[in-house]
Amino acid sequence: MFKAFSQVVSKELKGAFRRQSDILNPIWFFIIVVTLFPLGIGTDPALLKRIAPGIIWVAALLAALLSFERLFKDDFIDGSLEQLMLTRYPLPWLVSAKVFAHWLLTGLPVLLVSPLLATFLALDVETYWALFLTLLIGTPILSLLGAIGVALTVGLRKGGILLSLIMLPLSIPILIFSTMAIDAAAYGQSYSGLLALLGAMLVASITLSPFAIAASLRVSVS
Amino acid sequence: MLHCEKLTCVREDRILFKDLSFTVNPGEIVQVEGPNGVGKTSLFRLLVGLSSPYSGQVLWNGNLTSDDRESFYQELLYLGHKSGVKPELTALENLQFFQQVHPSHRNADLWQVLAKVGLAGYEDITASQLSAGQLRRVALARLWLNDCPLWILDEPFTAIDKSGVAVLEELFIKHAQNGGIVVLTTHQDLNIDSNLLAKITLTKTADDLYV
Amino acid sequence: MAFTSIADFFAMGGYGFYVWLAYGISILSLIVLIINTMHKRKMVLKTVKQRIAREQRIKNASNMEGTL
Amino acid sequence: MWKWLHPYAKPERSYQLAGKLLPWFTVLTIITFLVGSVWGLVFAPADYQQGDSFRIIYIHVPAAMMAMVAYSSMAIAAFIALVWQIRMAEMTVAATAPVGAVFTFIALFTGAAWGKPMWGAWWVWDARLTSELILLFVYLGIIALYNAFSDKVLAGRAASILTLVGVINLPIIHYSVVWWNTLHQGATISKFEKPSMAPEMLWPLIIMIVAFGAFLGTLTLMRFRNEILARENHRPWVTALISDINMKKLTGEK
Repeated sequence: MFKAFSQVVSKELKGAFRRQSDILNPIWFFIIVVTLFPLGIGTDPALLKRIAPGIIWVAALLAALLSFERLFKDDFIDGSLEQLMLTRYPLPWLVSAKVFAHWLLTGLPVLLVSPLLATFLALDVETYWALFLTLLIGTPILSLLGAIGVALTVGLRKGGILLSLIMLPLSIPILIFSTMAIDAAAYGQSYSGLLALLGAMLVASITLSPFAIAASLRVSVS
Repeated sequence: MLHCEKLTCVREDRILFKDLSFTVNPGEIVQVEGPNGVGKTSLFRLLVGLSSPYSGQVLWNGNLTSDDRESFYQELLYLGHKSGVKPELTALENLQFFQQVHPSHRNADLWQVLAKVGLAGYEDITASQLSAGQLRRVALARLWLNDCPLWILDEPFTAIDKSGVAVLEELFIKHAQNGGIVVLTTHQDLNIDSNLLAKITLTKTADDLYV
Repeated sequence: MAFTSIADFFAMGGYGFYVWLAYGISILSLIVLIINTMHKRKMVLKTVKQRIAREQRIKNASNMEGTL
Repeated sequence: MWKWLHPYAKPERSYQLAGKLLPWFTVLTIITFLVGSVWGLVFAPADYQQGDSFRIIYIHVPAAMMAMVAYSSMAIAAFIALVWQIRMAEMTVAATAPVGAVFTFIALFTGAAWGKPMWGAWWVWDARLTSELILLFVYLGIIALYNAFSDKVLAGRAASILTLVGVINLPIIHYSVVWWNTLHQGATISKFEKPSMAPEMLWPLIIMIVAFGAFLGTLTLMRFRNEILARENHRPWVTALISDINMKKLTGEK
């Protein structure tokens, strides 16, 4: 059971490292979008510091949206998605392996790059730490929710736009709670309550969304 | 033993076939015939459970396949039109993945299997550089690799030359003789002796049977 | 010699951390670039060797029968 | 037209030419790099205003300059490649891009490290640093585009076109950033213009600039040879080259 999980993850990673551009492009998009804001709005550090959490989170959301194409579309086209559905392991289990591999390739780099962006937006260490925690909990939720949207639209030809229409409303609560947590940290208040809420959402999506993804895959592959 | 009970398949409000029932016992090879577009592939996708029938059931060894998918897939090898081979990985890595995740002989030597399907020399280049015919052969290599009793093969002979077809037929006969079942579609006629081979012919139904 | 002692040299008039950080990262990235270039060269040579071995395998597989 | 250039259009000849030039460049790089940095770090007098933190100039300015030189040499190579269809020039574009990108990164990082003691923040939206940052994005765009194509000939042509488009835009980007900077930035003394330096400060800087230039040359030559090998690996002269590399390795005299 766990061997199959690790097999799927290692296959995903091996495939991704062969095509570096699929991993690096969303990250460059993330960095460039964040650097556009100071160029547009100006470089007054106080102003930048106030809008920094919103910028970084919206950019992370758009970068995640960009990177979802890779999740099921290629497997659907070359038929390995069908084969994945015909294994003796439960589909939700294998699907969560794929989403975990996808998070490693997109969510983790966003986390690793966030310190650089925090310096671009003149964030101090305290607020940055809150940003890092919300990203750490938030990006897996984005991957899981997005995977449901991708699974639903994988069969359609122009699924990209539809995916954003499906996924963005779902991710609004995450955006709100994270930016609230970061603002609380910026003013020195404790934000553990908000983090707990995000954590609850993470646990809920980890347990429930694989089944939703598996069901929607069965719908879109048939 | 594979049994289908009154299978009806509807594709975008068009009935492809209605109340199709048949039973396949171990040791039999079934060839599904019919003109293109009559629903052969849809039938196979119903048998395999990739899509659900409008009405009717598919039973494997007496119990519904959709009830306990995992144990049904434990004994099933399905090769569809798409090869299921990842273009970024090499043929070898693809086979290794199939060997780990699908029920197969653990100790099979993958290089030998690839040589068997005529891919000697192409094992370690990325599958994106292989031709469509070679990709199909990587998928066909799984026939030598797996130990599932039920084989459901959609057009296995496409882009395979005469000698290759003979090799595959011989493999099917060997598989049927030690208790396996092979269900396949092909346009060529198979020279397999009749006590092993059964034929199902799907005819174009009159199109007025709209739902 | 602009510095009186080695310790003074490393202190860099109080800015030691920044100067050495700048020099360190620059030298490091230059070395990484050199290593990457050499690695690329090794990879290219390896692919050529692999291609030669592949042609060899195709040649002596042509006389195998019983394959598709 | 350019009769002397044609023999080098043959990959093998330019591979050997690059091979002959390489040792000289490497030696030049090592010497100038050591002399320049030792002189700049140890012997040059400290700046009256910034103290010793100004020594970062000996890496920052040469890197920034060579980033621009690398880009302009790429632009020239791209122009030759597209106008005269000389494939060697496309390879130089592909060979120089990563080196230019690393130089820009070094210029950015040393600029930030230098800015910290002066302005108290790691990153300041200073006009020069911002246009360096945009130059880095342009470089990475070219590298990403080059790697996106599997067919290297198309990749080279696409990268050359993007380089030419970039070379037209870079001055525009630079001046727009300067105007943008004066609009938002308060009166920060941007210490990056080369202050009128005392000669004993200036000499190590010139040597370091030569060192970075030689380094650019060495690495571009090395990557240029890689590109030739990568593209011509079907040619017999490459397989011959491989076998005699093995031979040398076997006989241990490599």
